[in-house]
Amino acid sequence: MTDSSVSQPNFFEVKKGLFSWIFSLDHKRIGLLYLYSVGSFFLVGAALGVLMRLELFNPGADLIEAKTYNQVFTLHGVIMIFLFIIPSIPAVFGNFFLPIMLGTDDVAFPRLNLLSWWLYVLGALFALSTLVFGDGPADTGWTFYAPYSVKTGTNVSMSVLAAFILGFSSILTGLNFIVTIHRLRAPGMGFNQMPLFAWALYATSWIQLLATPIIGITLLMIVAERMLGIGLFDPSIGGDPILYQHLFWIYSHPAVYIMALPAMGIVSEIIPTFAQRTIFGYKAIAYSSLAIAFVGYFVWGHHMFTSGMSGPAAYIFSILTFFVAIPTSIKVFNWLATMYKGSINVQVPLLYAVAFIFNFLIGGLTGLVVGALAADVHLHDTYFVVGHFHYVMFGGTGFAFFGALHYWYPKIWGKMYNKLIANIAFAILFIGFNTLYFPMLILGIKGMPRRYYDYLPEFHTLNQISTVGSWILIIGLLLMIFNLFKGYFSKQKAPANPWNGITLEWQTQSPPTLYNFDKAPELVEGGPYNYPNAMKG
Amino acid sequence: MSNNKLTTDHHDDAPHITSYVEHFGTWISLILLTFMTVFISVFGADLNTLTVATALFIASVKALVVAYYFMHLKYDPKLYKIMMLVVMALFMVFLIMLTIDYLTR
Amino acid sequence: MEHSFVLPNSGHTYDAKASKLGMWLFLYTELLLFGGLFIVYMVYRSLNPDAFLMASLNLNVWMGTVNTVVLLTSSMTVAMSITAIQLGNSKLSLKLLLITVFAAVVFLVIKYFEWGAKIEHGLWPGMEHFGSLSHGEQLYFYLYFFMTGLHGLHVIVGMIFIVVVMNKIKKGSINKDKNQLLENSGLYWHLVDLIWIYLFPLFYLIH
Amino acid sequence: MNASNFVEGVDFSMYLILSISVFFLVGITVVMIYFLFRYSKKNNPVATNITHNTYLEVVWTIIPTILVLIMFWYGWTGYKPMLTAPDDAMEIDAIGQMWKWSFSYPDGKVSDSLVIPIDKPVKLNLISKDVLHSLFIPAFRVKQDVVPGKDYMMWFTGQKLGTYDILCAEYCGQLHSYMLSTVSVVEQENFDNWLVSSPDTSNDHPGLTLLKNNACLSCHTRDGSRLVGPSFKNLIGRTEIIVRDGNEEEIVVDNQYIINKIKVPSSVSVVGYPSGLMTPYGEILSDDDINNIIDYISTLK
Ligand code: HEA
Ligand code: HEA
Ligand code: HEC
Ligand code: CUA
Ligand SMILES: [Cu+2]
Repeated sequence: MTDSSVSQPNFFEVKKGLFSWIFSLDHKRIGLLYLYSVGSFFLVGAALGVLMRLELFNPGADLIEAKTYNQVFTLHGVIMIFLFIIPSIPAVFGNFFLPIMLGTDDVAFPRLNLLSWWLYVLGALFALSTLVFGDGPADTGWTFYAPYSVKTGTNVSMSVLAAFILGFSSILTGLNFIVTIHRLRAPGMGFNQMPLFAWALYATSWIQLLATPIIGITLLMIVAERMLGIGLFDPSIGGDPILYQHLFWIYSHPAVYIMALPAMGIVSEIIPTFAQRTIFGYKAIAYSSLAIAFVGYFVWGHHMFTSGMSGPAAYIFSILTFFVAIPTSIKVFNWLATMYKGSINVQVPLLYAVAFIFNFLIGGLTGLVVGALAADVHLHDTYFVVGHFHYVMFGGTGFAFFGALHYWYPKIWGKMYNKLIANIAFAILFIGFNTLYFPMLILGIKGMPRRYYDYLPEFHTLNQISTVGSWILIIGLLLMIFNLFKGYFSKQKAPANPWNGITLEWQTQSPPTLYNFDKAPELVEGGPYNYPNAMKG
Repeated sequence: MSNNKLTTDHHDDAPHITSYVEHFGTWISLILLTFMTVFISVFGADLNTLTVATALFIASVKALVVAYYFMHLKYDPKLYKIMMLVVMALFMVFLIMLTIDYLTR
Repeated sequence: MEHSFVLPNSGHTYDAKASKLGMWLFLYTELLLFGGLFIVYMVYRSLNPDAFLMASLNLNVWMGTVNTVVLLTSSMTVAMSITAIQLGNSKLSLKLLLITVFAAVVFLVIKYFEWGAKIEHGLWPGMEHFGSLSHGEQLYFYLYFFMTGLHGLHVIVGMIFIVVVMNKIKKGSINKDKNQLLENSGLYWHLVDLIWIYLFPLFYLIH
Repeated sequence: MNASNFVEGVDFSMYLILSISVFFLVGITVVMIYFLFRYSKKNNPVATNITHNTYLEVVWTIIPTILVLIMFWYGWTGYKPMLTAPDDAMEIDAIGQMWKWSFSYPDGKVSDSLVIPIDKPVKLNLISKDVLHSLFIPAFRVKQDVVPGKDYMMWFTGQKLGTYDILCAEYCGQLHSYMLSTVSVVEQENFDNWLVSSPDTSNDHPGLTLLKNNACLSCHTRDGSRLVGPSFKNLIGRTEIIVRDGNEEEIVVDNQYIINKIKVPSSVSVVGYPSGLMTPYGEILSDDDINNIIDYISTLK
């Protein structure tokens, strides 16, 4: 449907008022609820990140105390992982667009969907309550390694319970998506006619479903030890702290693919739309998501190469780690091939997608470095790892998130942002990002350990460059946010399909109506990206 | 209502109704297995390390019976069996990887 | 719902199959939740085989056996209650569910006495006698309390689930044609049983 | 000459993968940017739908597979020798505790920093008294977690004279970033001399020496400021609120209280401080030692 017919009230207009939002069963509203909450927590987490950078500008104690610093990076990690990046793309854009892209009017369990959001809010309250209650936020690192997490006096139990609750929120979202994909595809849309974003979410959801409970129970064991004295990881009675690490990473490694796969799904949407041609290797991209999800379960040990795990186990984890890189590289090459002989319309969303590929390459390739046993012995728990994961998480998923925001912005709000400012913001963001994190890779190679409040003088210059990068990043980010807000208040309406996309969300009006479609959506013949205006290849 | 739904994953729509007798039979076999495992453990102590294996084996048979008959897996579409299999396989691989670590420390 | 136009694949219409699929998926997470504990159990038992054996002697095999039988029976009665409702016999279905809930209570009461006996013997973490146990035995009891405790919690949740379902049967909103919720409560209850099937040999039958 | 015998293996695997990475990064980026211009809307108004190309896809699956196998191989070969120490290695206990390293030599010498003879394999038995630590010598490219309750080891041969940093690489609490030490690689004869030299018995109070050697001062200050635990200044005679057996009570600190606190810290906890952080010292400090400590603390007014 385009706006040619009499347009129905859109989902913003049907009902108004706070309660019509926070108790809404509409997947689009829930998606936006997630957007606002996830976005706010991102800013909180980011501010904490900048605070750390300021402290690290010079060696020695300047701004905050050692203990505070430790609490800051823990809270930063917890917020960024559990409150920002894991829910980011699936819960925001997955909620909003999965049903529309499948040609249906909601997810399979709308009420469960709302419950997920409420659980998310509850978990967030738990996490932030540590600022006020007890002896302050946990100071353990987001990994909560035993036995320190059991011994410290800070409010670990609350943070851990928060992660537990957030885990269940994430599980329920995943469950909802799997059922939605199995049951609610438009008539005629087989699995192989689904948009790749849906495929990515499908693989992601399975990870959420099958990995998250393991960390749930592990964190409960930490709570039990702190509150009831049930010391399952207590070394003084023969408990094994390394077992804790195993259980933690059995979840937390697959979790990094919860963060990465949806981002890859976004990129797989953006590139064909702006290249105006079909995606190259649809099946390879779709199935490699499943392959990554599957193999990703069996590589957790690469976080523990120096923990005292046995040699043979280390070899096996190392080689499996390398195998996950292969489906990932297949995706990268497919995206590249999709640009080949396209008719490329260079717009902001595409720039974010291209930046995603660049940053993710750095992140992924540094991942290979730490995946090698010998190199990891030197690089483990240094800033190299910090650089690696910010490149994949922020440079990858974060940039994909921003890209999705710019891509679907006109669809969600029916408005358009200022493209020039968006381009400038992008450029600043990109430069700032790389100035911030590239020095960390070098710092790591030089041997600066992470979670260090203070450092040796030889690391000074690089830390300063990095901190300066964070300032540039702030400017870019604020400009981007400002521009998006401004666009929202502009009077001009955006067309229903500004990018000439052909997946189903571009067939409805912008913003969509309450039930998404008022006429059965028409599937594109020959696959979801078969652009009718392109030549046959 | 529900027949509007897409049924790509499921073929037959008429639900299978398990008879009371079948449930009762299932129960009998489960009880027998329970007594068997208790018997082996209490009186068959000389099996030594094998007791763990037999106990777990019997438990797995019981679990299978519960899943297949009580939980209706036997009459469910293939998808459910595949999913169950994948979940179990996943868990087994976790165990195997951990065993590798602990046995070779 | 004032759809001017209803999609054939709407998420707002009742869909028993979706509901069943959703329930199964939830059961998988539950399985893996306990799976984490089974992993811990496996590791510690393989590190302390003798201590686990010693500690398990404190458990009463007969109570465990009785509880196993109780749970298995209750599993049968929920399964039968589904058959009953599918055949249109809500009354019988309700009766069978009542037996199930009753069995659940029996299970919990027996568990209560078992735990009580342990605590009386000073086997609760932090008690004096507990401190004199060997390390492996302490680990065993930590696991025992944690796992059976969590399982007990699931029994309670399952009971509540079934009671809710019974209410709906009474009101008629669960009936011959629309009974997926009952089936789901049954699935949940079987899961509780399934986990116990493993807990029982792992804690009671080490010899 | 490299600083240690592991530098070569580690650096080779690291730089090999980094070079392959740079190759792919640059290559892919250049191609991507080229495509953006060459196939822009202006230069290529009509796109071509190419759905796949089996030949190409096989190629770009196989090449990375081969490459990662090579990466794995060199990672492994660089790592494998770290697992088994040679039999003739000199054994030293490396003890990590919040937030101090100490090294205990076979004939009883204990030192805050590590001194080793050049070209001689050294095996460190890693012991943790409280939580996880990780002994990291960047120059040697070695790192191994120190896990309480487990006896792990690490080994290496120092091959170049000099002094290098030892860092703690596993987060271990408040002063993790100050848990530093050094390793000095010296000539064999210097090492022998150092080993027999008695630690410079300065005119420190013996109690103070004990406090320093047992890392008490990483949690307790002598000047009244707060660190992790209460300061030792004015400790004796101070009125405090403590928790004993779950009940709060007000006490006046006396010698008996301190002895008890040092031996079984978990028996009482001071309100306002994290309980459970301090480890028992009953088996490490003799009664004489404790008396010396108390004697010294009583001078802190
Ligand atoms: C979005 C999140 C994300 C993603 C996608 C990844 C992806 C990968 N990660 Fe990362 N990782 C983290 C988040 C992520 N990681 C986090 C948060 C941590 C730290 C946690 C903590 O301790 O706090 C971490 C830590 C971490 C470690 C532990 C380091 C240590 O602590 O010592 C390792 C070790 O192997 C690792 C490896 C990898 C690998 C091999 C990949 C691969 O999947 C990457 C694959 C991608 C590519 C390889 C690029 C594309 C390929 C090509 C263009 C083709 C050319 C390629 C070849 C020649 C093969 N990661
Ligand atoms: C998605 C995940 C994510 C993201 C986006 C970020 C973003 C940032 N992180 Fe991240 N970081 C983690 C996840 C993430 N981090 C994790 C998991 C850890 C490990 C924790 C642990 O060790 O346990 C970590 C650890 C970590 C460290 C290492 C700490 C240590 O080991 O000692 C550092 C140090 O510099 C750092 C810095 C930053 C910075 C500067 C940003 C910035 O890029 C943030 C970008 C934002 C801005 C530039 C500002 C935005 C604008 C505003 C906020 C408005 C201005 C505000 C006011 C005026 C109040 N992070
Ligand atoms: C890892 C940190 C840490 C180390 C190392 C440590 N302590 Fe403590 N200590 C604490 C903390 C925290 C408290 C207060 C909380 C409590 O009661 O446990 C404390 C309390 C005390 C008290 C009681 C103080 C009071 O005000 O009542 C004494 C005495 C003491 N420590 C002595 C020592 C001695 C002697 C050593 C070394 C041999 C030592 N501590 C090492 C953390 C430490
Ligand atoms: Cu010791 Cu960090
Ligand atoms: Cu990982």
